[in-house]
Amino acid sequence: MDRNEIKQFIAKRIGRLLHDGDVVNLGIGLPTMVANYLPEGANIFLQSENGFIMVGPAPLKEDEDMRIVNAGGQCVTILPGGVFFNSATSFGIIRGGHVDMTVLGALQVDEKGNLANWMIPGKMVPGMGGAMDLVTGAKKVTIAMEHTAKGAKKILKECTLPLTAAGQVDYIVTEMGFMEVTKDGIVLREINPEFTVEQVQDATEATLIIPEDIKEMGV
Amino acid sequence: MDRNEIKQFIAKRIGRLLHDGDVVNLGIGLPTMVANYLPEGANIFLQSENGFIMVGPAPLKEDEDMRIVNAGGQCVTILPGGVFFNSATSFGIIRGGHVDMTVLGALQVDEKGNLANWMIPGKMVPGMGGAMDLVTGAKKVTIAMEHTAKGAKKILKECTLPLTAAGQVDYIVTEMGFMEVTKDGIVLREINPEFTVEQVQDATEATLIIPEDIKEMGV
Amino acid sequence: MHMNKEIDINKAVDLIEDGMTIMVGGFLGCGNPHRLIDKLVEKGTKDLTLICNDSSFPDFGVGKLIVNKQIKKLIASHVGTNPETGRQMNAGEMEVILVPQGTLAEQVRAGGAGLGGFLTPTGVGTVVEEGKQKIEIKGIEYLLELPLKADVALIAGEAVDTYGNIVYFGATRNFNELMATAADIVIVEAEEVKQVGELDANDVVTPGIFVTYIVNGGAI
Amino acid sequence: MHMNKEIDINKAVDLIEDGMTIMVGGFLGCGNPHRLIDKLVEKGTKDLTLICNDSSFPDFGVGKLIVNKQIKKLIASHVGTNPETGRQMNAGEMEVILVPQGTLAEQVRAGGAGLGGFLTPTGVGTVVEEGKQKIEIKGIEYLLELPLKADVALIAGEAVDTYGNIVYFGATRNFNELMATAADIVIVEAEEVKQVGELDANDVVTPGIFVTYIVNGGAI
Repeated sequence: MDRNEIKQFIAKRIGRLLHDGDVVNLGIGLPTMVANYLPEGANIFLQSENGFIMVGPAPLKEDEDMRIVNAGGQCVTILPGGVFFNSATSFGIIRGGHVDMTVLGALQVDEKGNLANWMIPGKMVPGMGGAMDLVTGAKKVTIAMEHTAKGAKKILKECTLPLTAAGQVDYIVTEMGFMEVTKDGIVLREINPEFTVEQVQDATEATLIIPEDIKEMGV
Repeated sequence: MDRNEIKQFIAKRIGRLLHDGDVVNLGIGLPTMVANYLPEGANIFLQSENGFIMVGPAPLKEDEDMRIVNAGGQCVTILPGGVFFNSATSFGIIRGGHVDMTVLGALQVDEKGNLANWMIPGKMVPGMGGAMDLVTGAKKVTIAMEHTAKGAKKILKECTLPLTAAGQVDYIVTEMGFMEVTKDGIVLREINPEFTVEQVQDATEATLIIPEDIKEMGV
Repeated sequence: MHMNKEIDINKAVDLIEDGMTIMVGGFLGCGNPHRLIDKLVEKGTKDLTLICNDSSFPDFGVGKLIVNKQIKKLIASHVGTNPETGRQMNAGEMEVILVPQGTLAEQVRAGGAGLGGFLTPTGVGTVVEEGKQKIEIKGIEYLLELPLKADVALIAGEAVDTYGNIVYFGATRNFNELMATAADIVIVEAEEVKQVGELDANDVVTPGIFVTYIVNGGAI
Repeated sequence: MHMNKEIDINKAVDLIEDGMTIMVGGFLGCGNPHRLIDKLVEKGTKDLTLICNDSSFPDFGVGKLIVNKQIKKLIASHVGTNPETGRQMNAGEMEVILVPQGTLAEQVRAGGAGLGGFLTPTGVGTVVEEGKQKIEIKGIEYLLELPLKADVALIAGEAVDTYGNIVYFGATRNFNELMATAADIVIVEAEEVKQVGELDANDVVTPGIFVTYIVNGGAI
């Protein structure tokens, strides 16, 4: 798989985690691609933390309205039934547990469900934006990322970068597999048949729990 | 003065405390009558703590809309430029210092600016409603009441009833005079010429401070 | 299914079980969901904890629940307009917790917004501070007040689309907008049910994601 | 006079003095009051503390204030879209305090609503908790976050009547509604100025009592 195929593969698998009626917040980048793979016939309510619900697809160039942008600052649309609100209401929705799932990228994630995705000391300090609230408040937190970064492991025993939130991650989806963070550690629920369990473990610092009924990661 | 005249007299004096552009919350009963004596030409924004600003006069019977009531539950109107909002916003306005003056009645008020107006243990426990927030949050708190209750003194050295708020009262207006609560005690700024200073003091438990330039309480 | 939340009023009110905590929007009856309340009186569901601004009047809105002795515990800011509330309270038949109105509103909002509490100056130096943590910030004392949540919230909306987006009218909004965020099950009584897309996305006050079921009240 | 709050943009921006704390609504430039910002860049007022969700882009909205070196201290949730912010931060030329976006929104709201603070679970177990009081409520840890206020708030409104009642459009609402409650002087840049009574009392989002002055921006 090339990098684009990897991203599509990950986004597709996450799409299958969603249910009719779910309120979902998708981070920028890879997570946004999940919008292309929502379960058929299901109504998924995409929330944009800058202040609305029912994000629709990007408009045609000539229909762009700078007053309707997503959390990445890109012009989008709002679907019928969508609602605009202020940032306090938006984060009341998020922190109050009214978002069923948030999908975000990660720099590091560990077997305790800790997540680091907002800064690299001395290098990159973009700020946490809404990520800390999303990871703390959403009912389920799903990490969408490539399994390693230029060979460096990202799924660790313990994050070394400053955390975004402690113990909040539920699922990790990479091109290698679909993992669930449990109190016993990270369980490899599904594996991409292009890889062996050994290969996945070799690319992972945390010790993966391999269930007897491990499934093939279909999409 | 009969009781109605007394109330009108008090309401009129309080009307003169208001300035163009003031946001004002009037309690039920006597305080509501202040609305009839707003300074001419001034725009006073009356707030109703149940959720709107720019309370207008009662409508004709046939125009009554049960969806537009004041904090006393009576049908009123909203003036052009008025706005409806929820109770959290309403009390954000109140507690956040955006109300210039609140006018309320009192069971007791004392020389420290303490106010008791929400319960008599063992007798009457209606609840504080919005009074505690109003007295705590408004920039100026004005007490509108008859000077005594069936002969019993109400302006005390120290309140004996459960407090509505501690140290928040700014002005006390009765049929006898216009008083200001200062850190030194209660100053009788104006006196109704129908009474002597001695008579006002006799009707008051707190020791009144009588300034040299005490004025006649005009209306 | 999620997309049309309309439900029969009987089924809606049957979701409320004996002993549950309910929030009911409204202020002295204005903005009470009257049909839902009447149905709840008819059902006779009992031992309820009621969170409402007030107990209205004996024959109007939530006041009827008090008169019908369905309330075990009442959390409100004002009960003076319903003599039966005072009687039951003094007779020890019903527990009543009186809360400043602004604090009550903020507690409900905090419940819906996932806050663990908030600091308010209201009630400092009064009986309201009893049993509460006091925290001083920059020389000013505040009470730490905790959030409120409910099993079921009964909401009165003016126009409601089938997703549950709500527009309110006039002074009926009061606690409805807040309570719609703070309960596991949120039932809205709509004066008028609209199709999705009929309400302006800029004017909707309560996003439909908060609403579980809609009862079509029909125009008064 | 109180009844028509329109003022010339020069007079409005002159109210901002060197060293003041300003809040500016907007999210990556969407909902920034662009004309007020451009005028403030022109004036060159300096040593400002800026409270804004982000520092936008170098050539768009509040980002220009950073590039023009008018900001001494920035309180924001995200600065990644403006490289000049990172440069000044790393060079020690500007102090930057990064705050989770939901906490920032709530801090501004608390400032406007007279709350002494609030408890949020966001940031627990991260560097955000450094120096903050932690309070446990029912077994869950929260951070006590404090309110934010400003000397001047610069707000972008869509339709604004001469009392200052504001209606927003789309995603421009974001922090504008909150910041309009939390400053001593609130200046709103209106896309369109309306006469009193033209806006529906049920649809107005920011009551005019919060607004000090209106600058007529005219349609884009």
